[in-house]
Amino acid sequence: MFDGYTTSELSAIFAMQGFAGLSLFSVYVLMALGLAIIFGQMGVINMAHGEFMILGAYVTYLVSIFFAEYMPILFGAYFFLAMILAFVASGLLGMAVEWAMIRHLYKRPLDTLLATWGLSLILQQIYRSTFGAREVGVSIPDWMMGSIALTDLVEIPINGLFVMAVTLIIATGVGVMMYRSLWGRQVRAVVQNRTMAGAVGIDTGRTDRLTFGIGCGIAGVAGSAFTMIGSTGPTAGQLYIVDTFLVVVFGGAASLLGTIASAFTISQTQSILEFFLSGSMAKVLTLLTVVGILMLRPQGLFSLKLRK
Amino acid sequence: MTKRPDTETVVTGPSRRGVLMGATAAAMTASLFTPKSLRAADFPTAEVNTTGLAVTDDAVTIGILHSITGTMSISETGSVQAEKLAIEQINAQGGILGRKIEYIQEDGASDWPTFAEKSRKLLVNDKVASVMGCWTSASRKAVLPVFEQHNGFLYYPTFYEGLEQSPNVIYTGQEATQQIIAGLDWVAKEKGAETFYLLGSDYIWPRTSNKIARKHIENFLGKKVLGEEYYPLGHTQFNSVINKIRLRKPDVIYAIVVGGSNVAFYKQLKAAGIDMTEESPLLLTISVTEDEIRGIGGENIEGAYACMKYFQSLDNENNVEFVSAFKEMWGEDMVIGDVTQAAYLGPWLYKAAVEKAGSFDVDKVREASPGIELTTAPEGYVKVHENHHLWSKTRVGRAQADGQYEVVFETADLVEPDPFPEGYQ
Amino acid sequence: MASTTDYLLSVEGLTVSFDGFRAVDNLSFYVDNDEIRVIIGPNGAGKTTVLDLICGRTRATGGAVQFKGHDLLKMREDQIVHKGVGRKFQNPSIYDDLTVFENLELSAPGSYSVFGALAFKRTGAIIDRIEEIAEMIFLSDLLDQKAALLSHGQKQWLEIGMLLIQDPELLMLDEPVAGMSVAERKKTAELLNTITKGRSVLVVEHDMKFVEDIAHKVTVLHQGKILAEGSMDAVQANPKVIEVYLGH
Amino acid sequence: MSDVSTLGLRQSRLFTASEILGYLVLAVVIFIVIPSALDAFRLNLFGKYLTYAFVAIGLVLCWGVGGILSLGQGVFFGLGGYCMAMFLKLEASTPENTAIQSTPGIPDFMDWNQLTELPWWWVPFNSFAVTVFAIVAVPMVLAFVIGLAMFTRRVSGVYFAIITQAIAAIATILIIGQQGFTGGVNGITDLRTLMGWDIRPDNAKTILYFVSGILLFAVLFVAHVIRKSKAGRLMIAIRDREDRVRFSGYNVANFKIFVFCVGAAFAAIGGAMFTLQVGFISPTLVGIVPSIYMVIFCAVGGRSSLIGAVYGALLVNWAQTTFSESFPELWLLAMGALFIAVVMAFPMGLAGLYDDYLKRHVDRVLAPVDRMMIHRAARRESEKLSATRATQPAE
Repeated sequence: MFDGYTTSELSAIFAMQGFAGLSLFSVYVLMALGLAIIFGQMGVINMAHGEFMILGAYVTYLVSIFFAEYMPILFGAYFFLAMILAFVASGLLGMAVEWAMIRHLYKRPLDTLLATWGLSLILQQIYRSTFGAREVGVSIPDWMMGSIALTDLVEIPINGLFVMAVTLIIATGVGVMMYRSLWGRQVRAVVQNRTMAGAVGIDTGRTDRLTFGIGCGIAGVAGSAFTMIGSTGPTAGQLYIVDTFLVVVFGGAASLLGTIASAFTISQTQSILEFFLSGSMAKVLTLLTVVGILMLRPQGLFSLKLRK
Repeated sequence: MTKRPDTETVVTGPSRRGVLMGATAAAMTASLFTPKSLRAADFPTAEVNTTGLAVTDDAVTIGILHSITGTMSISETGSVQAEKLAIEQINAQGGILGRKIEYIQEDGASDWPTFAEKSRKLLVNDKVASVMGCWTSASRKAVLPVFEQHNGFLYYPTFYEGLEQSPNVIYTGQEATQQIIAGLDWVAKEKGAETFYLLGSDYIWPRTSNKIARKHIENFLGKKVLGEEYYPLGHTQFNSVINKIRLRKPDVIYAIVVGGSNVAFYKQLKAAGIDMTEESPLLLTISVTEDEIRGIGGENIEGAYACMKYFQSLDNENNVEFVSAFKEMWGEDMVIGDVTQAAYLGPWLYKAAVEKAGSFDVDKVREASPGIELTTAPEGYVKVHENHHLWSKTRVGRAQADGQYEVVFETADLVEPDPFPEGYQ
Repeated sequence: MASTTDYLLSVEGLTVSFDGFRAVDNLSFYVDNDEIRVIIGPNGAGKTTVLDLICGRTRATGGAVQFKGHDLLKMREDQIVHKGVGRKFQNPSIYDDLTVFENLELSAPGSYSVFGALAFKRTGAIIDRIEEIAEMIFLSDLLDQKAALLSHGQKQWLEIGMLLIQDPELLMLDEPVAGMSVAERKKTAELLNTITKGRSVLVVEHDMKFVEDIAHKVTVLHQGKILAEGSMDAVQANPKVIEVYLGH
Repeated sequence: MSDVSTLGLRQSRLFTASEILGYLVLAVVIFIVIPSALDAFRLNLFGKYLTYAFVAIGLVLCWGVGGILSLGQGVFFGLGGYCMAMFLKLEASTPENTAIQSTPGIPDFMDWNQLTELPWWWVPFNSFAVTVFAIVAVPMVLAFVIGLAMFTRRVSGVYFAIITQAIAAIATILIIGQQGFTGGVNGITDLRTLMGWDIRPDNAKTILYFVSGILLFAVLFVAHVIRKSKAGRLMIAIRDREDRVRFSGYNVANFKIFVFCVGAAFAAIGGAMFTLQVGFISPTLVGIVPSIYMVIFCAVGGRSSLIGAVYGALLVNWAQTTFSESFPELWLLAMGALFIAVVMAFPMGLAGLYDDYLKRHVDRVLAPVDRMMIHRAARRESEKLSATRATQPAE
């Protein structure tokens, strides 16, 4: 397995694969955080999650064009504004969708799957009609596309670091909001006992809308970040949806920490396997492992053992 | 056969004037200014259409069958646009045998059974005289039995893996050897490449192409392949393979990554500090046209080499006209890739074949097709081979930051299509 | 060892913890043949959890539960049922989409396997048995009614009927009169008195009046542990019990 | 205690008058209306739609009746299709037809992938009997293994749905990745004859349409019998109150495994017919997207109605074809709106519409017929039932 590599190469392998795993980890966390809120906390199976991400990517694209056109001097910094706008756009769309559709379906979680699937078809077509069927190229500021050479062999991509930083900020932000803010308390109250939460004066409808909106908004930020590493097209969102659900489910749907731990486990497994096997087989093995573990531990990696 | 003396096998392409007049004046242009137009009255419908195709005294209906929804619509949109442009130009010149081309467009929806369904609809229900369509090999394989059963005629635009030669298909793109061999020879000779790393999306075209590439590298060039890898279609994380490449230090990365994966691959390659302009390693691809670069971003792929038969930057009169007509019809920001150009050839080749045969009957068109020449093709002179593929040149282009290729090499002669290459099986 | 087999049900050292919280803590008690045992205790004392542990709904962390010499902790729910343990839930747990008749039919013993159920045909004996039970639970006239349409009390009776038709040796009832009107409660007490003949019953109940009516012996739980055990009078006089119930 | 004559009324009837009417109408639609109204091409399309109805019927049992939502039915549909395709491909790959290959006599895609002999697990598919057996058995074995692993571990609801979705993803990647054995992303194409009978001409497609129709009714009958048996009632009970069923002494997992296997077998039969109708099979039938569509057929039909499932499959597919032919650029909007509308406004689908608006009238008309049937059956059953009575009537 390690034939033909020198020791220094081996250590470089591990360093770089470790970093590759970490970038994959950040990607998974970004994809999954929004869904962990929507699916884990609200029980809504949002099949249009990928399309909310792509909305964020398109917003980033528009902002990049705007900056290139009108404020070329500030182009290096457009990304930060783009991420905020992506959050706002996806979040607002999410709240609208919650109001029009999702709130009527809380008692039928499996039906949310079908309805949001319909929504995803509609969004894809809207993107296609608006931006064209082709992928759009989002130009990334130069400073973000370079890399830092640590040694001859080990180079760390800056956009990887950037994605990691974004992930860290958002994950911390969500954690703080969830466990420290009034909204977080309200969300958790509504999740645990909707009737009682309503009875003690929480506007459950508003809380739901806000929660769904924030979940979608985070998806938008993820989409914005992914323009650095992936493609932006009408159907690109579908690439992410299965992996995203698996990460959330594997982590134990109700636990944010679980989501992060599961993203870590899956990404490291995949990136290690990818190095020694071909890409396709690595993917198959990773998925099989996850499914296998889920069969042994259906409640996911991190879930409270609850009194029924 | 009712072959008229004035029907030549060499057909003029779009007249410059017709193009400049634009789409709106097309019909008028055709009748007034195009000297070579044939009059339908000279070709009575009963004679030129003996098999009940959708051909009337003043129109012939053909089908356009591509994915305009689903993942493949990213790639196939360009083909649809090129075909529509060609149809419009042909109509402006008076159509085929004096008949205007009308088309029925169907959506294959990136789903192979849907392609089969729609092709059957076009052939059986609409009785279209021919079909411009398909992009992926899978969609072509799905419709092939339908075309053979109902004796339809398909113009297929994509470069593909070869290993096929259907009497009901004209392959206007390159089969694998046409695209691969000259490029590898060039990179070995001009760039002194000794070692190669083969990489691709996981399906038949990249695998077959890499098989041919490997045979050529090892058996004919006597060089070395350091690794060969495939990733699922739609895969977006390439850091691991980039690490492997970095460790193996090949002279050439031979990449056949397609679709959305493409964008991820090149962005990550760039971000990982592999600067393709330094050419160590050098990247050679057969799957990135100008169309794909739009998604990837020119700055992310600058310095990579692509091996195609057509680049938008080709400097010849035909191409300049074609590019400006395309942009006029579809917008200034459009780019044109290899397959788009090949799709553009379809209607023109069909026109030539029908007029050579003097009939729309599929059997006669088929018989007339080999030997058809187009001097007006944007890629330059092409000719239909006995095996239904095109003779065409192979070119190597170097990607520029503006998303265009600079042509750095082209074969001196047309390369013979060889869908079943000996020694590469 | 002798003690564990003499009783119909013996619970020894039963413990379960949820993420470190011990809902039931080293609990031991014994139920005799034909005994009606009531478990009482304040909210959160672990009463329902004890029933869940015995019938296999929750997995114990430690201890032993012996029923007629079988180790119940090692069995699945359906196997425990086959040994003769029946369980009624706190909220009426019936099949809303099926008729009363079908509810009872599905609860009747026999044809437990998939292919048995596929090949099952109603016999006169089963129809008679169902009608007999329906009579006992006051639902004779409603046999063809969808269960969803029953009143809350009727649903409770239906579930009791579904247990009766199983004919278990140990019947476990979780708050059988909760949410019932006074009249319904009286009828239920009568019902329980007739059906408990010839079997042991383990009841979790809050309604002290009702407990007094039926209990042979009372076990008081508090924070997962036994606080007191004995006759109703003795327990009511127990200062620790008074402290727990009235102390705060 | 009831007297002998009412005893018969208690016997569960396999068919009510309105159910018989429902099946008769469906039979008229499938065997008379559609074939006489459509040309060969459209009929062939409906033949393809019918194959999806098999999956939808299986989903009614799994999901509508049993509460198990599988987003991986495409895997079973595909397995059935692939088994059939393997047989047809071997038949098409005679040494004469494949003389151009380096290894004549093996399927073309194997030759392209440098295989020089048939893999051992392809060999049994030379036999039609083995193939027919495998079409049903292979998916059932897979369903059994998945079911055993999941249901005994009590994976249910959304979790089960997402895991089956992952399995669909795995299956697609595997099929595409192992293209030397499976034909890869192209699938197994260019199938010509079934035991010498050319499946490509229009009249063959018409015959296949009727074969599909007949098989569909066979499958409907099996599903109906299951639905009406005690096992069927238990599935509903499990869907609504899984715990209660356990505490009535049933091993719930076994029933779920059973119904999941039945659903898989139905899907596989549909898949095999699909291969025959369309002439090829490909991984696009296996993945997540087709699997979700299959659930949508079932939802549009009314998730717990067997007949509804058939109409649902026909309607959604017909709508898709029609929309996409009329508005090739915008048909997705219409489909998306249709799905949302069904979920939001008609959660019980076509069957729900029928229940709300038509059922009353139909029942009123049929009431005398039904009474007659009941009494006739009651008289017959009473004799038998009183013989099985444990005690003599009290009087």
